[in-house]
Amino acid sequence: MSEHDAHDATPALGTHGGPAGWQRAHPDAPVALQRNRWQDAAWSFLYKDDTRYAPAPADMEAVAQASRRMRAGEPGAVHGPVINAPVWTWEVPLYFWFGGVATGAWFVSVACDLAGDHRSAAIARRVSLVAVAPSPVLLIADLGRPGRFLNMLRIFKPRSPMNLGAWALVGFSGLAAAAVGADLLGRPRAARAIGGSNVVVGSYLGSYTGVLLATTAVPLWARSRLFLGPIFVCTAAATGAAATRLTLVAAGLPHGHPTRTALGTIETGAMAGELILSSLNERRLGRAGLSLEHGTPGRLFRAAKWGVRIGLGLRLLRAPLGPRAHDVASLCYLGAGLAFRYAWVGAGQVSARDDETVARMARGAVTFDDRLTGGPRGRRLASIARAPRGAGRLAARYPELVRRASLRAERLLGMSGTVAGRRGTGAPPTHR
Amino acid sequence: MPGLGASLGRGGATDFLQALQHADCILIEGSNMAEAHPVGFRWVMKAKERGAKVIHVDPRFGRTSQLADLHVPIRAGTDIAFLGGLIRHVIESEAYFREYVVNYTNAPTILREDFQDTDDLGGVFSGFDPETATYDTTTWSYAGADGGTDGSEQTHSSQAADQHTGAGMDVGAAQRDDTLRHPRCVFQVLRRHFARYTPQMVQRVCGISPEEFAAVADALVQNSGRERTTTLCYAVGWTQHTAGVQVIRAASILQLLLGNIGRPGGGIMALRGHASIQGSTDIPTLFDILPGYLSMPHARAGGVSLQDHIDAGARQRGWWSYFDSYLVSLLKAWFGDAATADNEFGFGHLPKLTGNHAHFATMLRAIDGGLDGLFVMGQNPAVGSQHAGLQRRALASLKWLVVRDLSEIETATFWRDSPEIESGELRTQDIGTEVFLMPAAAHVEKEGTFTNTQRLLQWHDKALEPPGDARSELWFMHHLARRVRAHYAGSASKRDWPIRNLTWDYPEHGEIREPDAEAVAREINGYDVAGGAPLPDFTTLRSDGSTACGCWIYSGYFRDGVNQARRRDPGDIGAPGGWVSPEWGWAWPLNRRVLYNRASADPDGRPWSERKRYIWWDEQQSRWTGYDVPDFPVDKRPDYEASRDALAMEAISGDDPFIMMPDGRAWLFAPTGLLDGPLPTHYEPCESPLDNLIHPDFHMNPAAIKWQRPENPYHATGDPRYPIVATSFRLTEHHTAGAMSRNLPWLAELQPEMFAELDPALAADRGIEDGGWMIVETARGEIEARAKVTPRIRPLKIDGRVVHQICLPWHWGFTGEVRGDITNDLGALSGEPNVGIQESKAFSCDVRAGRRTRPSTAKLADARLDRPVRPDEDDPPAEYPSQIT
Amino acid sequence: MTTRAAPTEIAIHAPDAQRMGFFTDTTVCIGCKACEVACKQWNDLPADGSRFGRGSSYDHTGSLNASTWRHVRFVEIAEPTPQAREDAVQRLEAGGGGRVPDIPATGGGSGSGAGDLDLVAIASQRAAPPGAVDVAAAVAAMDEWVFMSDVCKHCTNAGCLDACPTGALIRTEFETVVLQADVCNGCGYCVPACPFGVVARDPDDGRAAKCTLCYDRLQDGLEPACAKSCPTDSIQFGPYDELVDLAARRVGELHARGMPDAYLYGASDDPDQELAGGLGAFFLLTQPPERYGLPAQADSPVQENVLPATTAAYGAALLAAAGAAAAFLGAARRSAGHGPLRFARRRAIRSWQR
Amino acid sequence: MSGQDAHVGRPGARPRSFERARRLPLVGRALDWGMGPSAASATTRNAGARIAGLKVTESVCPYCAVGCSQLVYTRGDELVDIEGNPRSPINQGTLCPKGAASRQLIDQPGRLTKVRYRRPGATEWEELGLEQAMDMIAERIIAARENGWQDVDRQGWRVDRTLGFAHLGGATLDNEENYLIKKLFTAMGAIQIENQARI
Repeated sequence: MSEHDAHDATPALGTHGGPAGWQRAHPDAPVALQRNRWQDAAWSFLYKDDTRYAPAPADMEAVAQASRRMRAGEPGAVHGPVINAPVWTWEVPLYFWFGGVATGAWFVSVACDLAGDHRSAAIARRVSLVAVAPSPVLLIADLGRPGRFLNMLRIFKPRSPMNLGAWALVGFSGLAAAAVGADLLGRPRAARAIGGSNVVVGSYLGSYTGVLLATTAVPLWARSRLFLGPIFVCTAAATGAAATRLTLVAAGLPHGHPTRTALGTIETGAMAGELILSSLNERRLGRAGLSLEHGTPGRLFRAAKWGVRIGLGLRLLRAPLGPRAHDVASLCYLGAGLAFRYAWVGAGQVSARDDETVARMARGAVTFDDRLTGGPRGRRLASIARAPRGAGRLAARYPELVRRASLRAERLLGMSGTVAGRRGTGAPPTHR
Repeated sequence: MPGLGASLGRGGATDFLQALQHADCILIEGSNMAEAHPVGFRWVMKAKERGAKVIHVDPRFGRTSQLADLHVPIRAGTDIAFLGGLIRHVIESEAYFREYVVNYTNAPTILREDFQDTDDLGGVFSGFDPETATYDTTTWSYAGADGGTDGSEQTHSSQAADQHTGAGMDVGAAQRDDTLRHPRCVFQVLRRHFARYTPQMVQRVCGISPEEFAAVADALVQNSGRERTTTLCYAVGWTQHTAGVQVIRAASILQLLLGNIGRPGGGIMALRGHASIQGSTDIPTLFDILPGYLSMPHARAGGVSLQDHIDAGARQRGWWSYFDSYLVSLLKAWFGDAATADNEFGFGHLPKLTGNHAHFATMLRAIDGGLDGLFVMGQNPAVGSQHAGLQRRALASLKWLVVRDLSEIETATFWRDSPEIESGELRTQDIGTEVFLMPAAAHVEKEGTFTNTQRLLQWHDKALEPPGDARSELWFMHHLARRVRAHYAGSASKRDWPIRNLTWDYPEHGEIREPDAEAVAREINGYDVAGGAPLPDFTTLRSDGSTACGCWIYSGYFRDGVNQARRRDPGDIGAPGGWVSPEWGWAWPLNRRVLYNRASADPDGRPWSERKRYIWWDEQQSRWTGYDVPDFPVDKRPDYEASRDALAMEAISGDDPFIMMPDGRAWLFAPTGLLDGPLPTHYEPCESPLDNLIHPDFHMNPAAIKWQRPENPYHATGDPRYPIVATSFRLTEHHTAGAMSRNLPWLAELQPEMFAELDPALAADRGIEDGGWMIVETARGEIEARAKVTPRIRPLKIDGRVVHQICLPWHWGFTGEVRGDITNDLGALSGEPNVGIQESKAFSCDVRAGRRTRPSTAKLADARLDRPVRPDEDDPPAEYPSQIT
Repeated sequence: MTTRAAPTEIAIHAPDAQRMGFFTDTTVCIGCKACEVACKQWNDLPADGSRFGRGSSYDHTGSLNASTWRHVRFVEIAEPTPQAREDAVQRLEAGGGGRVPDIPATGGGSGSGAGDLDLVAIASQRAAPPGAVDVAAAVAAMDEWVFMSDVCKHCTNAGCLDACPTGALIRTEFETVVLQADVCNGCGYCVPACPFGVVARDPDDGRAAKCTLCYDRLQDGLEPACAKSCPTDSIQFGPYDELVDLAARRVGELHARGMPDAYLYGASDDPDQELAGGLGAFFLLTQPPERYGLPAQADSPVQENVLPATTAAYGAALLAAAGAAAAFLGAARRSAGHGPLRFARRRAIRSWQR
Repeated sequence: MSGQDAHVGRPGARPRSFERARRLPLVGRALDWGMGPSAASATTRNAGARIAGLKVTESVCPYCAVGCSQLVYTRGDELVDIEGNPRSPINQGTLCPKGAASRQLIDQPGRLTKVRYRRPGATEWEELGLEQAMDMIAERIIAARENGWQDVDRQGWRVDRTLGFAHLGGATLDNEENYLIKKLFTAMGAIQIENQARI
């Protein structure tokens, strides 16, 4: 018997997954021997006026003060778990990746159309349609109750990124299919028109995945909220361009064609952007970014970055190495994009289990910009959308702040190796 | 509970749970109330929020301590020393409630000249016979009162025979000194007796600092008196000791000195651990008493007649003067028309006792091959009884065993997976015990009454049919009786007379032929033999055979043919006194909720204070009235003066609130009724790492029962191999031996494993890690447990040395959803002299890190090789230690 | 006093319904776990096993999850600050003094024979070796055993409710947040969207599940199962406004009794400081929130982040689309212009468009 | 709640950006789309306590001795719910974890419904009919009674008893059951009748 065996107490009573039936045994009958309108609760209350439980009206200011005082400052010992880790499995990052490829390819198709390369545009549309095709499958496979996928479309709820994302997926797929259909039916103008309008939907499909992660309580994701969307868009553009490029090359797009050049520029630019944004973000994250450095997510993250670097290097060296080197670079980008997605999702799960970071985030002291901006008002979450005083000036100075933060982060990391480590160990827990 | 019985008159909690809310101070000691009685603790919390001070004295900082205002750690098994210190404090600081003490207790009564206290004799009272380790109690009597109990006839096992009765003592001739100055008056004897129990001594014995002691003492004193009351709450942490009864006695003395008995928010709250454990002593499944605390007859030369038994049991004065009516009515209930005055109502056919036939003695008999069969109903001795390893070996020696329970408990499967099988000491194929495991009905599948801790009888209705072949015990006994009676129907043998003539005509109903529980209840309540009408209460019982009553103290619970225990009207809780809710269920005796409540009024019948108003004399109506049923003749004027030669209830004056006692007073000093001394004295537990500092010559209670047998080895005092004090406790999440909780996944998951709580210093010393494994070892066995290293357990500094304590829950066994080692494998059989209760709340042990490498009880495997074969006589030898080494 | 949810957020309208909630007062909690079991009993939830944990005191079920909707936390050793630990060492070495309950070996008396307390020797090894028991730390934490019955907070700004893509999570007429098991498709988004770690997805069933504040019982005027069972009324159920008033009075009373650390978690603060806009189930605590596994501050992550994150993301996407277009147009212009490779490019374009 | 108004409108207290966005005319409403009545399912709209209209029986908790009153809701022979009886002045509707779990005590895994019988020396249980088991037990108790019978003890004093069989248990049984145990066994001459603990 291992030291901490779990005990499986096979359920004798009870069903998983929800409250017992909410149906009255007899629709119109009352509950016997219980008084209605919560009268029993009032009657049986122990600390009535004959006690000194809560005798006098309170000084509300003192009550509020006590609450704020106990919630301010350093958190001290944290007895987790504080939040639950996301339950998403391997399908989700893959879906993100496919969605990104589809979006990126669609952007490319529209650009091709604009540049007058309609043949490439039509192929790009098909790439996009093929890339979006597995997305619903993956999304459904990840559901706890796949049969209820359509419940996503039961309502239209702009507040929920996932709901909008589901609608966007449906809309995008539909429009993409329509555009490809138009292509096949020989209606290029219609296809172009549909393609143009689908950019609006596609822009959401390609970016909402970052929003989806950012709108959670997971420190890594929440505190990257301004970066995640752009990073994911970069990945989408790069992978979409790379996929399209490889398809076009396979279809015979000759070397030297401007589309091929443009695609190379897009994937390189986007990937470089992604690398820069990621590094910048990683450094400003401070303690919250630890989960990107350790364990499997850390390895994936490093692999992705190396993939990007290799791709960039190959592209720079394509003159001596020949055009095939560029194709390898495209493959590197595709692989790196996939690794980035897995790294981000996986690191979020680790981050959610890092109780101390969660606690520190709630106390408004986790990333470096928290400290530089003096922390949010009232120790609120730094990332709250309420603009602090002087938000305009802050916005103007934000890049500078991030730069300084990064420098500071590097110094700190260089000195101690960790940032505000978990009681000296530095590593976030990998299991609970 | 003779501790309460010998002090106050009745062996039941003097109080009820809702009354706790009116306490001004609550001392919880020997109980882990918040964990073992969470709903009862509701009323402690209410009291606390009403301003009461809650004090918890316990070795372990538990969930009760967390809610208490003050937690005082104490060394397990030293409660008498602590309570004795409090008694001394109350006396010496003159903080006692003088008017109450003088009028309501026997403090002024003058004792015989030849009484000698422990101080005079170095640790024992006069009358001690070292040969038999028993007392002759003659000298403990009041001066002038002739007779007294014939101590020479007492044995350990006759326990209850005289404990409530004080038979033969003529208290009418007793003298009193109301100034309390007479050197031989009880008060002065008490003062001298407890003079040794100074705060310094308390510190040396219990490990309680003088500051902590003073904090408790001040709280008790400040919250007692006319205006305020203090309640004591206890459970088996006080009783399961070789001096357990005397702990309760000490608590009674303290409460009487403070004037807290019989008053709202006062009293002594005995917290029972099983739904109807009070009921199972009222209607006893105990060997030495008959229903209603009537003593079982004892064999004597020339036989014992009904009159002999009545003479031995009845008192001339007080309520026990009606002993004969109760006994005869019981015999009429059992033997019906066959019971006549001519045949002594069948009394002669009752089996007679000659010694100790309690649980442990019986199991030892079984080991020796002297017992054929055993019925176990709703109990799990293979886990829950002291020295469980010995219990299981006893089960293996039976010819047959009938176990009735809801699930497959350890007692039923000992032949398959007990530690003894694992160790190879026993082989399944060699165990000849035939086992019947009978499925039992649960509480919602049958109807009947529980008697809860506050002596409250509550009827539970039947909601469901039991599943399959599950049946109630009522069904089982009824249909067993049917078969047995059929077998003996034609017998002419004298020995079969009781079976042939047993009244047994309970109507059956339903498909499964369930006997009618209400019919049984009516018999318990009693009826008029001629007309069959239910009796209104026990005052109508007669000794001429015209009434029948199965349990006199329950008489009245079917008053007017209405099931009083089934009443469910809480009343208006908010009205003055409405919190008593007298229409909810029915409390014995006569639906009195606070016992001895005459004492809530002063001798003139006025409430001691407006704040503590409860029962008072209403001059206009010329009767006692109040919120409760008066525990007093309702029309006896407070100024009634009993003449010296009055008998029965006539002898109880209008200001004598303790009507069960022959002198109408509570007994600070118990001249009769106890076998180990008239006053509580500190003795060390049977197994202790420390010497008795108060009476060095007598380590443990000299009258306690010990079984010196190879399978029951004891630790010597101060044995360096066993330097640690262990105590056991209950968790909220489990129930007793776990049969009703370990199988329930909802509960099992809350506390999945056996653990031991120990202090960080001990853990550091032994290299034990929190959450890791550790072994607890005694001479009987070794068990493994998870270590819960916690600052909540504190080492104590006792007389210059550090004493570590460990605390063990005892809910796990080898079957069920969650399993673990059995705490009771550690303990030895021992017995309190009055009731024979075991000492499971304090024993010595050792701990080490790691897991055990052999089954828990393997170390005793060899001890049994030289056991005797079937004994030639009935009683196993109980050897009494005269000197403790 | 709290930001009340606008009526459009309420999915079920009832004419005289008002906000109902829980007030959990940990100062009267006895840690009995009746709430945990009563909840499972009423909602027919299975036991889900447990493990005996290191340092988890009497808590073996860990945390709230899909089949544990009430969970009692036990905090036994609240790791002391270095200063508190140092004080404890000092007290030990002094062999007495200080507050009586704080001395591990009581009965020692002041100043006498402190040297023979082996405790001191152990405690004085100020930095305990790894794995060993830190006695001094334990002493400093001696009486800090706290119990707290955790539950869904029924936030005013509920992250799970905002996140739910299917509408399975709704706000009811009692302004509680209820998960409709017949709608949920198990997308799992609500799990990380809860800043309190309440919602979880059942691994066997696939749906998310959490406390409904006994929505079915409320319909028939019954108290929620946990509040009903609570032996010491630590869990109090009632109209939200009344509960907040009572709770604030309670805090005032505890302050007056010399417990300045008593505070409300989730109610009575300034509206803009309120946790998640105010918690429908709020708590009276005496230790910093992290001791109980609670965040010091929280809001619906969706409400906090969705606007800026979407703006940034969508903006970046449009930028990317524009960038793609620019890249193409740039490439096209270059191919149209002069240069050594322009003929090759034109050849390529012609061959491709053929 | 007079004291609280002071906080509202405090300088610096501004609604959060989300709240501001939500309050924007026209477009702000979109943030509440999908959260109204359309989200509620039919089950939710018709929700109610499943014990409404069920038969109720009043019982008493079988665990400790406090005597908490329980309400037992049943549908025919199906046990649906056990909860505290709010009318009881003792527990006022509350229960401890054991009392709250008592439905599982009835429907526990491994609840016995058939007699199990183990022959001497056997390694396994066998199943036995109830009537047969009762007959066998009656035979054995009679034999044990006769085997252990004593008219007089070693000193020659009359005892009229049997030491052949003993009984243990009773603290969780009903008084009526204990009464029959004591009555029958005493009439049979047994004296070794004991229960859970001797207090």
